[in-house]
Amino acid sequence: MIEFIPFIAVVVMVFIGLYAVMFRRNLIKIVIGITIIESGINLFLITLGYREGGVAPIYTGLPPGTAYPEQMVLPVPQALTLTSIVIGVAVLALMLSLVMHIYRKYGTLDVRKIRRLKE
Amino acid sequence: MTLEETLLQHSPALIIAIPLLSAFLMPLVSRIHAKLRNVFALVMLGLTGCFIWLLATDVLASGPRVYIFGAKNLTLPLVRILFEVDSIGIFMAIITIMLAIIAVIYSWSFMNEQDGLDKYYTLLLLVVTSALGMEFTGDIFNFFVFLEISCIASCALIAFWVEEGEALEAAFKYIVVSAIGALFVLFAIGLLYAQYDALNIATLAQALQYTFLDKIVLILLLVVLGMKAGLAPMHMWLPDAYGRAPPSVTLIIISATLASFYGVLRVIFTLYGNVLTTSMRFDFPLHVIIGWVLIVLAIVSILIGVIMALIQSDLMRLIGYTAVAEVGYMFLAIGTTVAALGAPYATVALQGGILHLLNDAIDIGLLFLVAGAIYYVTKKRSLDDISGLARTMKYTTVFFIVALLAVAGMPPLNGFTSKFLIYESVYQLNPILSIVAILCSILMLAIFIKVLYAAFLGPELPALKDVKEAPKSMLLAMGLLASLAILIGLFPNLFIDTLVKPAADALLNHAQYITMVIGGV
Amino acid sequence: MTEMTKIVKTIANILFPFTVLFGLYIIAHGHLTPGGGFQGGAVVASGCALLLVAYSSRWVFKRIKEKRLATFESIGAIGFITVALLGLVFSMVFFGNFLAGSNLLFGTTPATGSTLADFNTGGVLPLMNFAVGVKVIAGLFVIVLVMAYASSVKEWGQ
Amino acid sequence: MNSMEKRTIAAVLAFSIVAVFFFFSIFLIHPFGDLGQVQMDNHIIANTQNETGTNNGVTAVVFDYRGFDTLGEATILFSAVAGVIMIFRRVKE
Repeated sequence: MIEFIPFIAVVVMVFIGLYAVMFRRNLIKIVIGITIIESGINLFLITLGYREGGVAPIYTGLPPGTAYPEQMVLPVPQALTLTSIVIGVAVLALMLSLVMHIYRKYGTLDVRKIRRLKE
Repeated sequence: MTLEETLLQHSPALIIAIPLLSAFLMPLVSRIHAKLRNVFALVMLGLTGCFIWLLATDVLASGPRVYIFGAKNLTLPLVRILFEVDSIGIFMAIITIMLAIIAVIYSWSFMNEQDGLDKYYTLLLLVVTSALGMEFTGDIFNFFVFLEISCIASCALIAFWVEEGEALEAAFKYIVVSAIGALFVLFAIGLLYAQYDALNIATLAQALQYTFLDKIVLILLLVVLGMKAGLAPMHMWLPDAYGRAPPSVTLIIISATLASFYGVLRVIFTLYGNVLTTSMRFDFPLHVIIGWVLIVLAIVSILIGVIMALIQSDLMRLIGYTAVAEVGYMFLAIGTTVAALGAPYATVALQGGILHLLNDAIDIGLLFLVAGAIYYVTKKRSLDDISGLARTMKYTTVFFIVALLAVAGMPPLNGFTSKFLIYESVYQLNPILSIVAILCSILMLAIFIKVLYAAFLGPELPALKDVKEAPKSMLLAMGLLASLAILIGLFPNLFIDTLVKPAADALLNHAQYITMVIGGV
Repeated sequence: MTEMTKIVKTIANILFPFTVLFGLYIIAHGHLTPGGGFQGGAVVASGCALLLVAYSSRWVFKRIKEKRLATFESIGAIGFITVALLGLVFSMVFFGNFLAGSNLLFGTTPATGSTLADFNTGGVLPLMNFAVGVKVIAGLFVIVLVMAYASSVKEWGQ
Repeated sequence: MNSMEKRTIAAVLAFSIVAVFFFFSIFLIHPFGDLGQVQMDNHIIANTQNETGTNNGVTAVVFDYRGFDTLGEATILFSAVAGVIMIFRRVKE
């Protein structure tokens, strides 16, 4: 069980985010929920690349006697996470600017009062 | 090596690089002169189209091409990103670039009076780039990156008319749905990476063991990509987004939607191609389960699309719901193919589905352009406020009649050919499904006849007395799509033999896709 | 956003150069130590956001327009794709690392295993880091600036 | 109110389905720190220095091995900036 704790943290974060997106009625809270899901997924990716007792895959000032590749963590998940973080920033910026406009238009952030589109 | 060979060899990279570079250059170009950006966008898309033409002639003649980024030769294990262009990819690219060029021609007059046009053209080129990238890429994480580009750029374009609250709501709905969907795709990619330590689609397809995790990955990918393609029950964003975006943008978003549909095809036929015939519990092979699930959802989409279209009074939303129904027809064809994998009519269904993809782009696109022309001259969206336009807008009326006959599947237009192929093959699987599909198609005809009477025929409203015909560039864009619809309707075999059959074969022959990468070392 | 007090302004004045310097250091050493164009760009942009908070967004907006920042961002993006296209010209493949091992600019190949930091390595990677750094600084700053300025305009509820 | 209740029920249903999926999937991944297949990453770690001439494995992946993804990433930021400026284009004094 102990070796799955990081994955459980991932699942908990995704759940919290999904809960916020599905059951909260405030637009800002929905945006925060999406950000929490995204952090959970980033944690998931970075968790996949960890190797027991590994160091960062950087050769500058590597501790002498480190055997590579056996004692280095995987670089690809870190690169994927980096990409994912930047994507998250972009999505967040766009969502928040839409929320600002919606607030100016309707004067509220409540989903129930905004929904003018017919289903 | 001659110049032509060099260009051909690098064309997969250049097809992405040219629209991307022109998108980056657009803020600088639009500072020079306002009209220059239209010309610039058109020229660059035309150049991209030339490269796609060059690549298409080669791919259709001599099989898929692989392009590796950053290295000349393939080495195992595959650490670099690569593009793998086969017949279905190039078929999708042709549709994308065609819609993009027509959208830019249409925007010439349609967007003339708007501000913020440099950003508009930038984002438009970015959506085109992302759709092309999704269609060419052979790397699953790269696919995700392009999916995100298309999501963000389309969302900003949907909110182009920021003064309208509905446009903002549609954009917000779209980005929430797409962002969560994209995160699930990322989770699925993480699961695949954790098991096989690879991100290349061909490598993954070969290594796939069909474990429990792979089942979850399949479900996540199909749900998200099906949602992005507009399949019920997660189609809610589609009528809003289509109906509230400027119609030229809608044309581009259609191409992004079709790229997601292509993603569904790629996941089912290539990524899970090796394990499709694996039996799950109780002797149900995987392909039967996927096939029937897709068929049921497709029928639901068709019914929802047609029934909701029946009660709409907003013209663009009405067309949006029709688009949901058309997506349903495509999924019906794909579901039939997968469910009856191996039977002779499965190939016919796939060909019908792929041809319907092209026809859907043309017909729905033409309908939106006509609706946009009406909005441009009258500034009204509701069908109650427009009447008797046929007197003043003669060409637009003709184009609308072409589009309505095509979308309802009437001969001799393009919709007839593909829908006939779909009905024929679905009938062999289950006659009831085919009858439902035909009935819904007839209902669609009735809906658009109603629109024809309401908007174009009928008494002339005093408020619309000084309405003029749409400007020339809009007529040219609509004319191009209408002539394509007629051309495909009159000579369907020409298109089926040269484009659709190779595309269907490339999808069914997933072993070739894998050996092009793994075997080519 | 309204202007902050003199204390905040003074501290922001002191901190701003150090933040920018640290960000530029992270960008420049991206190929040697943890960091790179995105991370360093984010640090510099956060320094700019500090100015935005201390002085009002109007104050910043009067001095630098979002159009100019957007142009800078475009230039960064064009620089990135140009380096990739130069790979197409010089090593016959898009994204080719044509400088690595060439003994020209950034062309030294480091010894395998644990080495000291040699700035002159990495091929095109430092160039790409620099282009991305310019892009991210301008991009993030313009997002924050535009949103802050919009919320300071009267009709937006302030 | 009826449509609101329906919406809530659908949300609960979707939430629980997703929850079940995520919960089952995490226990089937390899345990934390104990990797399964690593051929691609080992290749990258072993060849970073002589192929890309850089000491930093992550930068090598970001800008060289998967440089095209980074171009896409830069494009995403670019499109977000373009979108934000476009959405706020009407903001005047």
